[in-house]
Amino acid sequence: MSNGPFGQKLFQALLRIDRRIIFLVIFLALSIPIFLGLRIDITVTQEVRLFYNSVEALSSGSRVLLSFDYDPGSEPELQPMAETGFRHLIKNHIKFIIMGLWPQGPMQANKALTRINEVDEGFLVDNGDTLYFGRDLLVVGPDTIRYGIDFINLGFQAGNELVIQRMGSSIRAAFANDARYGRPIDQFPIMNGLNKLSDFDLVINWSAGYPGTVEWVQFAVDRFHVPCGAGNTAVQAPQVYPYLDTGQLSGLMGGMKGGAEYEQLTGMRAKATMSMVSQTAAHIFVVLFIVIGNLAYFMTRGRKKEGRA
Amino acid sequence: MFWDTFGIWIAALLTIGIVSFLYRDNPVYKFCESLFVGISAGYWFVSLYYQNLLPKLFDNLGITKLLGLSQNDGAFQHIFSGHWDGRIWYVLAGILAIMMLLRLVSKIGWISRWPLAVVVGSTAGLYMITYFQSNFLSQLQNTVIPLVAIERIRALPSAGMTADQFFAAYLGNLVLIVGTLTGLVYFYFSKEHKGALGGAAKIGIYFLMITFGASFGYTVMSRMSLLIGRLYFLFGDWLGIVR
Amino acid sequence: MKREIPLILTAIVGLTFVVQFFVPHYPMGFLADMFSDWFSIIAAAAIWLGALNLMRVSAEKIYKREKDRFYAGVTIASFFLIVIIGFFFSGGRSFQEPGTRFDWLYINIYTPLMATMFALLAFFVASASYRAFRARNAQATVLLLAAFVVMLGRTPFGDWISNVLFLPEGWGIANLSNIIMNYFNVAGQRAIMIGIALGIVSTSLRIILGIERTYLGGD
Amino acid sequence: MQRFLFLVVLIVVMPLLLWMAHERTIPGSEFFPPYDLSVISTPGDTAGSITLNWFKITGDDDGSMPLSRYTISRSENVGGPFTEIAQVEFKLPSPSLLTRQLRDTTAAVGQAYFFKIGAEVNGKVIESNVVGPVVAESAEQSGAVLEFQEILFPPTQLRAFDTPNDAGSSITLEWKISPNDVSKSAKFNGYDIYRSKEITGPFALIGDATGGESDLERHVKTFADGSNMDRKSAYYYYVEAKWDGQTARSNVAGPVKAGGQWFHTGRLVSLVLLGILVGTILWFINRAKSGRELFIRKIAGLEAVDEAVGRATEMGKKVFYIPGTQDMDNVQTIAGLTILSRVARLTAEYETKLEVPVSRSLVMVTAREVVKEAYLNAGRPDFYSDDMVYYLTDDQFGYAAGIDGMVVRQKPATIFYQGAFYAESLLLAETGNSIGAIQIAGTAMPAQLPFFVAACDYTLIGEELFAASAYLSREPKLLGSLKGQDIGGKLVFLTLALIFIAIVTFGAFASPELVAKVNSIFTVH
Repeated sequence: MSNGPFGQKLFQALLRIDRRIIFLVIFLALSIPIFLGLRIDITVTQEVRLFYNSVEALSSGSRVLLSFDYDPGSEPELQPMAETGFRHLIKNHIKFIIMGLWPQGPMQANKALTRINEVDEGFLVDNGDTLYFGRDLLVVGPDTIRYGIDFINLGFQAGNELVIQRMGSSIRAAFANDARYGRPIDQFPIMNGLNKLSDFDLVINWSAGYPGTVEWVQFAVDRFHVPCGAGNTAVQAPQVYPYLDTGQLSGLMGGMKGGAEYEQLTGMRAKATMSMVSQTAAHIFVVLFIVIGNLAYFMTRGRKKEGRA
Repeated sequence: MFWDTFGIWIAALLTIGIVSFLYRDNPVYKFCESLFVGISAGYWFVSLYYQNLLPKLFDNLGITKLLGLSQNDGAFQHIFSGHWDGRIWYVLAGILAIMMLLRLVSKIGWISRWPLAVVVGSTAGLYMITYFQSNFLSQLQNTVIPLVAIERIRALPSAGMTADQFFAAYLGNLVLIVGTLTGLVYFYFSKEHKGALGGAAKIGIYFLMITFGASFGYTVMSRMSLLIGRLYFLFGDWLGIVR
Repeated sequence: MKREIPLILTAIVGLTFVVQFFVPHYPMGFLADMFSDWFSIIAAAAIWLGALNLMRVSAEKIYKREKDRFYAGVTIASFFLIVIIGFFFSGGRSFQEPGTRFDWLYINIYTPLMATMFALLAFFVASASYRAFRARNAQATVLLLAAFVVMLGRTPFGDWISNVLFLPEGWGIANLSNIIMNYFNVAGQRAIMIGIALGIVSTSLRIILGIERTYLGGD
Repeated sequence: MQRFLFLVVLIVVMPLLLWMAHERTIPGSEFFPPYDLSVISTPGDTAGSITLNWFKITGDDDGSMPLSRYTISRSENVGGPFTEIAQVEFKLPSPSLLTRQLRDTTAAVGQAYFFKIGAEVNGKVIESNVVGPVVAESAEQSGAVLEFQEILFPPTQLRAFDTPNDAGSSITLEWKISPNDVSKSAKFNGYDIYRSKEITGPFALIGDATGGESDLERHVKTFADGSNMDRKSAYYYYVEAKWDGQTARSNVAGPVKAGGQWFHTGRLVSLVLLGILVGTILWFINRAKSGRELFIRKIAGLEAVDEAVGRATEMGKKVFYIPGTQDMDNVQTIAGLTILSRVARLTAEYETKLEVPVSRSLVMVTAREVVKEAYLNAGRPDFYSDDMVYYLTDDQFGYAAGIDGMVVRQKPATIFYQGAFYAESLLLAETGNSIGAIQIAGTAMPAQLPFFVAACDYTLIGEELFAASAYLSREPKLLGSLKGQDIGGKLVFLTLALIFIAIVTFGAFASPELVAKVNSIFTVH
């Protein structure tokens, strides 16, 4: 490294660099990869593979409970997982029951379903019921699923872990009606013989905090012995890693990277995979910022008293 | 359909308005900021009414039933029909709430200290217990571990051991114990940090620094994802350039 | 009257919560639940004070023809817009259901503002790392290194560096990052948490005993 | 002498006290027989036989005691004499995971029998209770004799007791699971719980429970019944196992009444430790009142408060004070307001402008009281106005947006962040930093501390936030409580941790049970 007058000037300029240049670099680092459609290979971690396998192990016609425990704030991290999760289940002909321990959760589920649906115009009359595409009938790839038969939304229920506990002995005690039509859940064929938590073949939980995966493990898994897989925000994930070791969790995805690995496994590369390039680029730049900042700091140290940047 | 498209346009313009703050303060940001303050204050104003005041005060007492807004009996209806109902005590909460609003009348504004005292008292009592249990007692439990994880050492694979496994078996517990205890010594206020105490406190502060660095590093990823989410909204949902 | 009664109230309510923890018998649990509800009720009523204050401050700006008066008007208008729609045009209790007008405001105005403000953190995290993470002294260096390793360990970039450095499988930066997260970070967090618990117990005790009474103001 | 006594108490008496407090709190430690025998007439056997089923005892299930055996005895009278009819060796394979079975084909059809089992381990015999009478009946339809795996055995040893440590609204049932209740069984369909006020019935279905064990060691399932519980009545219960379209009923348990408890026994250890902490704090507060000098170490962030306000005065700029985004139901907010009191006093003395934007209405009310009082005490009530403290919005990001705007426009010289913060911490601190303000932060939110440390000049870390009021005011009572926190909290923690770490380290090599036991002392109930 040159330490001559020019170098000095450069480093001093770097020390006093305008924040907006950093902002611009980060903005470009994140947005350019979105347009380039680049892809990087990600090594799939064991915990995500476990999650994928536990879904693959279900036979077609199995029923899975999906609990949406997050709000729009965590959408960027969890929504891609939720969308891929839906696609994965639908492709394997697995039925799903949606609920939420967070008030905004079921709304996020609806949002994800709307997004993966491919036909949103037209309707069908069956047995006196008018079924609208995009609402009651969802078309995903070669499959068409129908509300009440292949999936149902039970909505939000207040009470945090107490809701899980109640579902352990009776689902109907926790959710009397479905969220979309407000009808008793017994009127929907999908609920036939589904009485309590242990009747589900798997519970999947998308979680951004409390109540979330910790509660599902402590109440659903430990007490009612139903297997549970989870997707968490990156900030939240370290708290639930210990449950993987003990086998209480049958799979875990953490943050966007977890989502990207899941997309890789299912072969349905979407948002999370595309975001990984942006994500990685941003990381590299943050690391570079730290390196440059320190380099400049050391090169100019002692020459000039540091001012407040 | 119109409202959906219109909504996306509004949302996109507001998104850009907030981001413009990064360049510098400007009228667009000022507009967004004022809108945000007004809308969110109003949002909470409405939500707190429907989620707290209405169910917890008016429903419990039966005022909504009196007004024909609810089918469920409250405390008043039960009491008038001759059954005791403990929810009648919520009348006191109503009175405290009114005392709070009396702040608007400057002469008797001091009466608002009564509800404030109830609030602060319950906070103090509740926090004292919950923090003692979950932060003190259970952390003590987590710290009382053997110096070496003997079972993990026995379970180590003979070949292909990873750094995590090695560390967890031989050094993990030791680091947890030393870090927790010296970190605690750093918070010791009533003795000067000299000698052995000073040495321990110094180790403690290094642990705190690692903690801060690690949490910072860990959070970066999550925060970047948030921005990516907004960018997809702008380029995808709004402009439709990427899908 | 002005100070004694509040102090007594604080003590009674505070002790109720402490006692109910050890005494499960009726009516302790009932009282504790009720006092928690009371807090929500008082806080929900108090927002009238806050909202009125916000309206008054904004109205004053308009009245005094300050240069920010247009923005003050925006605040007032948007507040009333959502309040009126929430109370009168969104179906009462089900005001948050999909499809209501309140929901439209929530999704198209409130959510983007909130999410974007949250997303600004990405920029600020970057500029803070550039500026603040300088190896000024030993402590700062340790902080910097920890952040560095954890950040690298969570991306493919870290794996790449591990390969370049010929680190053996299972002994790369990702593993180091795990060790820092699971042991060093946990130990530090614990020390902080225990300290906080002690601070809170002691502060709460002083509040209940009436030693700490700043919150009540003067006579 | 006093110090010596204190040390003895700390190192010897306290751990013992905890150990004893804990010993009394192990729930459900009543005698529970190691195995449980059920006898039924073999279904489907036209020749008539009796099938016995019992839980394996410890040592049988893992094959660790290959030379031991069960001896099965039979009698025609409940009082005996019992004659040995068979032996089952531990090492024999058994068709079921948890239990062993035997078929007594020597039983005469129509005769009532009583059975008991003895387990012989290391030369000692433990005997079960006597079970019966049971009559071997010949099945009417001729068919294959059912294999052991094809028979539904009932849940046994149902106990019903008042749920401990509750307000008196539930009764807990506990029963040994049916041997058919194995995990992932496709046939097993859970238990139904029946209840009645009379032993003779009628019993009504009050709930159901899934299969599986609540306690893996004792193979029991528990169920708490709190439905329409009448505290004055006594109840009887039985439990029915459902399996492959059949049901099998347990014994009837009862009578039992629900009642509340005056002390939560599981929280005795908490009470002892909290008592020590609170007692020490009170003792030091008392001692401080008598005028003893108490030392307190330097806290950099608080040393800087005067300087920071002074700088704002010199520059003729404002001081901003941000009390966090949480409401008064957070002790951090209250602690933050105590620091505000000190800051407000300084701004009053220096005649510097102070602004306190808040995000909760209750905080606004309180902060006004605090600031007003501080200005009064500084002798400057005329400088105070309610407008110094104003409400923005309850929303965390709305609040942050508002403050960021004000900060860049008004360019305060000094900004304080004291209280509870979430993700908005860095939004605020980075903006403050960009205008070159001196920033002093303090929070007990562990996740936000790194951001404040990175972007502010000084940061009060965790407990330092709570120590601030004592530090700033130097009031003896507050300093006393700080000293109490150190001795009754940190010193106690360190001592207990070191003593018990020594014990468990020893235990890790010698006895894993010791480790588990020590660990359970501090379990949070």
